[in-house]
Amino acid sequence: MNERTRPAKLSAEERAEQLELLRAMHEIRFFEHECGRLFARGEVRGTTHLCEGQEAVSVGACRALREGDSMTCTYRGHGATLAMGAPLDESFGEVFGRAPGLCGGKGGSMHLTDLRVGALGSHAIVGAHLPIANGAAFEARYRGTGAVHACFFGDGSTNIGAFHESLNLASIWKLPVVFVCENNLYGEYSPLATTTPIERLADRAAAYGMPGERIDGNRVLEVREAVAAAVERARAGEGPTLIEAMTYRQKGHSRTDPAKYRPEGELEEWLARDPILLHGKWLAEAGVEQAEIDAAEAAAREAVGEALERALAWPEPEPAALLEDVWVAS
Amino acid sequence: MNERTRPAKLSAEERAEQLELLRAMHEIRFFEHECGRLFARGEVRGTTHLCEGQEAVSVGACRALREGDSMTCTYRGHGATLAMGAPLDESFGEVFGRAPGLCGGKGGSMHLTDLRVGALGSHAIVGAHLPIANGAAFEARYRGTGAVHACFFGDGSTNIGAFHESLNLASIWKLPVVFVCENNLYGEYSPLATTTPIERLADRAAAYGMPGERIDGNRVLEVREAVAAAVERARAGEGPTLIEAMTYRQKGHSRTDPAKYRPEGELEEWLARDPILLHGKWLAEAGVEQAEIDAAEAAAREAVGEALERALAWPEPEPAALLEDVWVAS
Amino acid sequence: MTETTYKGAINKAIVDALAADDDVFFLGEDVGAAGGAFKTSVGIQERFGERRVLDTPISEQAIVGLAIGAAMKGLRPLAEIMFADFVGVAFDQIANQLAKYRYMTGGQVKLPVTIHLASGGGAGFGAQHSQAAENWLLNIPGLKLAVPGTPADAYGLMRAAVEDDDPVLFFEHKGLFNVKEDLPEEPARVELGRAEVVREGDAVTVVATQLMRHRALEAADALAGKGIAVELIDPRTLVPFDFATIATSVDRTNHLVVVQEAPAGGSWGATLISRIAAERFEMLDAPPALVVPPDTPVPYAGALEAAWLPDAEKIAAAVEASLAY
Amino acid sequence: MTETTYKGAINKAIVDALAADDDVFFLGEDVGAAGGAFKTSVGIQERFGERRVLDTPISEQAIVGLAIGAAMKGLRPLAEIMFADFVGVAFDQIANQLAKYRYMTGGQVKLPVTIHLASGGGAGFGAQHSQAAENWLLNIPGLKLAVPGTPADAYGLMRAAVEDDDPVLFFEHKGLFNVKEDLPEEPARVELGRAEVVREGDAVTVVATQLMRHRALEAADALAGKGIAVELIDPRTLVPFDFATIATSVDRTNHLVVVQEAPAGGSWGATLISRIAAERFEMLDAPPALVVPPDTPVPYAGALEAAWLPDAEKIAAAVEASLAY
Ligand SMILES: Cc1ncc(C[n+]2csc(CCOP(=O)(O)OP(=O)(O)O)c2C)c(N)n1
Ligand SMILES: Cc1ncc(C[n+]2csc(CCOP(=O)(O)OP(=O)(O)O)c2C)c(N)n1
Ligand SMILES: [Mg+2]
Ligand SMILES: [Mg+2]
Repeated sequence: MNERTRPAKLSAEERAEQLELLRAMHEIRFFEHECGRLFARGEVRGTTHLCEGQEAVSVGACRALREGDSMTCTYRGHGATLAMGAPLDESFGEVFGRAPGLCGGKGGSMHLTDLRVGALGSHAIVGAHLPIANGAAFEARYRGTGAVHACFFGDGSTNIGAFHESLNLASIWKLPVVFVCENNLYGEYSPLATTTPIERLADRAAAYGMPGERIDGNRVLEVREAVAAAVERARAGEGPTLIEAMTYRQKGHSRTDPAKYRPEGELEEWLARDPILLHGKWLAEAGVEQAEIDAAEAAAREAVGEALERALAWPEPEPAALLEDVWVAS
Repeated sequence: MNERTRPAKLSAEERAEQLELLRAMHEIRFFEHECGRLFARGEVRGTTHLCEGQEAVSVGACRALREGDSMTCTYRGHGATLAMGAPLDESFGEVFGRAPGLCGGKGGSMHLTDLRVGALGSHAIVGAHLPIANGAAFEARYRGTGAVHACFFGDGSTNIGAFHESLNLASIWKLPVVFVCENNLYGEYSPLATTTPIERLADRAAAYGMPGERIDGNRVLEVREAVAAAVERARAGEGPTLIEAMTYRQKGHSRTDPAKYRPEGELEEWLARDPILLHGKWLAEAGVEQAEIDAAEAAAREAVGEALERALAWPEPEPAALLEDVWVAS
Repeated sequence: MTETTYKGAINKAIVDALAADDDVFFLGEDVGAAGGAFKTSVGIQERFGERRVLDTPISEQAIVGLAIGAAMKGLRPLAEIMFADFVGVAFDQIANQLAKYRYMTGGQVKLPVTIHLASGGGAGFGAQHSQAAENWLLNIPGLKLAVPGTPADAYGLMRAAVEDDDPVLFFEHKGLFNVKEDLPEEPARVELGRAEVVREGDAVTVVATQLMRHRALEAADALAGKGIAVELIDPRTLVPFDFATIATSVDRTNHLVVVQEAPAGGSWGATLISRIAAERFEMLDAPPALVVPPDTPVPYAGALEAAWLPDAEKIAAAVEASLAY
Repeated sequence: MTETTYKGAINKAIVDALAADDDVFFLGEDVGAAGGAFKTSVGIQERFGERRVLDTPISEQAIVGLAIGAAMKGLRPLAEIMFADFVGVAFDQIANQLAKYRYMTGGQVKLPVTIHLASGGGAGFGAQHSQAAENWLLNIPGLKLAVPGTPADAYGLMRAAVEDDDPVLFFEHKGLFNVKEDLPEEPARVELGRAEVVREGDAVTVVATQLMRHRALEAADALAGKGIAVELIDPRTLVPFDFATIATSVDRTNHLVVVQEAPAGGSWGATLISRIAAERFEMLDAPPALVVPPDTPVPYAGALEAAWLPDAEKIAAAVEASLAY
């Protein structure tokens, strides 16, 4: 924990802000619990990839953005999309393939997108959104809007060609983009060391003349501070940053993966460093009452429950929707 | 010039060897002069990319290999293919699209290939042969042949995805491959600094946990020494190396490029450091007689002249060849 | 005979191919320690070790390129690309290198590369994980394309693919992994370029592969109840393509219905119909019909995806329309 | 009216598109300072500056992806991929992102992206630089494909492409760069999806694009000498496809010959013929014919490449065979 994120006496405003971070992480956690549960019940089709354990990266990074900024992420994108402010019910609706879902039910769990809040899309081809992230950042520079783009991806994604092309271009053009690598130690079932010859992915930034920083991705404040600094740099026209947030995927890769490949004790160690737990402790140490901490959790639980109920009552898309949205003009 | 490549008193054998390097560079130079001349006469179709000024990289690197080793290169591949030992006449034949050409006239200037000498192919899609180079190296390791593969590519190619994927995989699997980046300062018409945010491409090796070295690519002995060391490392099972050979493309990118984008004086500076000139001086300093130096040049000129005559007399492929070589089995 | 799933048949074919020839090796993302994203390679690395069964980084260009280079030097690589949709990221290697390399070098190299990929829709994987991507590769001479629809064909075509001296892309349909069939201890190879007459009939020739073959069979059952005898043919490979078997059938039935799970544009079905129209013009008593999904990406929602994919009802209707013509 | 080359028309269209709308920007390898590998963009960066005309690294995935992201935020990117064959390295971005993004998000985004690429053979560029790669993209709903054959169409389709709210891939044929035509100061837009009847006739409908359109015209001239009136139609865009104009023509001529410079498998010509066979079955007096190169990569040697590409003679022979049927 660095200086800036050590608990201190909090003002009322600060307390509210910190509790809100906790609430946001709980919201994602509860949302995903329901996704898991409803997958087993057959309401979620295909597959779903939970970010349980990584909520501090989603919340910390997205809360370092301001209105007008934007974000792209992966199939493991529930957390980031919700952290940007996508409505819970419409997010559920999309995961269940319902007409009022974020994408009218056409995208699904892997493709949550909400342009209203700057969530430009969850992408299911590894690395494919990094070039697109540059485009969003380019628009900001082109029009001089001052907006910044945050792009989330995993450790395993740093080995695909699109990663390389994107970081290179972002740097040479000094695009206002922050690359947030969520190093959760695995790409699908492969530990990083079996696929990647270096240990610190942040070091790859040097190949692009870009700052790279490794941070504790399970501490929401550390994430927020680091991303905020990178965002500031980007806004100032100084170009992109690569942030490697160390975190852990508490569940398997997708809903069909029991994650038996984990070394013994690893999960337990990381559970002890669960981001919600850590921020709860931080709050307690900063003198926030347990009741307030519990209230944040309860609020999240309730919001998720209500949203779920609404979404489950929504209809599937009408057949006519099948042919819509291919073209704007035809 | 480093210690190992400083001229000293040469034995007869050493003298012959050094003169042979000079002859090999001359051979490439004369070969390409003819390609340029015959392009203007319409004997070469489409386009052709000359490596004039870069001959020391081709010769120095390929002469660090031994029988059984192999090589892949780019559309700018005359030099490397000849340096591996491809016959001059069949190489001309291929450039002119004649039936006895290396590839039966089906490949052309951009695709010279001669499996007999380990020249596995000249590739015209930027970066596309780097993954293939890994495959050749993989075979050596798989079968334990001890062979090494050398892969040539340009500075501009280090920004394409395939470069990244290939160096990463080569390193994590410790494949016996040497990546030889010919930094000739330009990718087509773009100076490196306009496309690449770092100046030393050898530094990109660090992103793959691989040694990277920048060398003077216009000194044939320096190239040979550096590549030999990397080859030794590869043969010993220690994995790949990235070598950045600084050199200069004395002609335009392709036959239609007058290269007007060069800063004034740049070409002249590099002409003064022409690799053939430099090695000639080195020989003279090492006490080799001018007559011997001239004889190496004359031998190359003569060989090229004879080969050209033969190749120009060769017929175009028969129409039946059109349908051959798609399948082995059908 | 052992009851074997499509998935199990693929596993067995890979095992047998590795056992038969030390020049065969197998690489891909999570094919080793994890046994494959679809569990088609469970136990294979345990048996053959890390020398021959290799987990790769997420680098499809590097995977395909490595297979090409190794094949040039005489090995017989079997590579896995997890979802067929991901051929997109390795498309240059497949279209511009793998398919052309032999021709470009005047036959200097042979490229016995097999790539296997999971294709097809119906399972709710969304637009980027559900495509019949074999249709993206039809205009690229130099690639053989296998599209097995049964456990026996999965086994037989995989063995044939690995033993073939040319590049073969082997598409396994995700919707068929649990389809079962009794297979002998040593199932037969299936020759590339030989169609199977799945069901004989003289009323109409229906051509379909993979999931659509099964749906066409359903339709044929239903139509049999109405006294309509469908001849169902599964080409099993799209390149080489067994045109003769289909043409001979059309000569008899004088009706052709082609069913596929990809839109019409640039598809194998359209290619087949254009050739039948050119070469069997006089034999047709009705316009050749192509039963296809609409021109849209694959939607996620269950109701939409079900509507997108041709089903037995639509196939039967196309057959009846052809006969009623 | 000014005599304008195909190349000049492209240049003018890009200039006019940039002048018309500040949301349009133009990026690609060497499109700026160097004026383009084919000199189609000479002078454009000088006029519009480095903010709007950008030289990129050799990173086609990054180029296409940047265009997608910028379009999502409301810009109208025009990207250049130098040779059409290089769509291979950006195929995922084009097939899985650009084509599907609007659909996958339920219409949240529009993607007014134009990509222009130099395609086609005949110039001795060899197997990796000569392909009619538009045929690789036909089975991917969500992409519009323009294939201009004249300076007027090059101008008109480029303007329409940039102004269209959907993704358009604009293929310019390398063999046509120096074709000339008189163009007005402000040449017309050409609507996407509208074929041109290049020459009227009642004997046979010939459909061809780009280089083949010109060769078909040559064939039509020769045939006119024999009293055969060819109706030559250039669809100009492959998606959307103006089926009606061709079908109407076939209704009159009862003969169809399609000419293309790509092999048959998965091609636009095969797609057209399969649809004509299905929808105009009764109107055909002879089998629809597809004139195509053989199933091989493009060879380098002059004699071989000339034999590979359909020429006027082969086209005329196909027309005569159709009429003699
Ligand atoms: C191009 C491509 N290759 C393979 C896959 C299959 N795949 C999906 S997720 C994944 C692992 C990604 O790992 P990482 O980047 O670390 O992200 P995480 O899942 O850990 O969040 C793989 C290989 C894919 N979707 N796209
Ligand atoms: C994927 C791809 N993009 C673009 C091109 C066009 N192109 C051919 S050579 C070249 C420049 C390559 O520069 P560099 O790697 O420095 O090699 P050099 O030509 O200097 O030897 C480009 C852009 C190509 N052949 N392939
Ligand atoms: Mg990961
Ligand atoms: Mg260069």
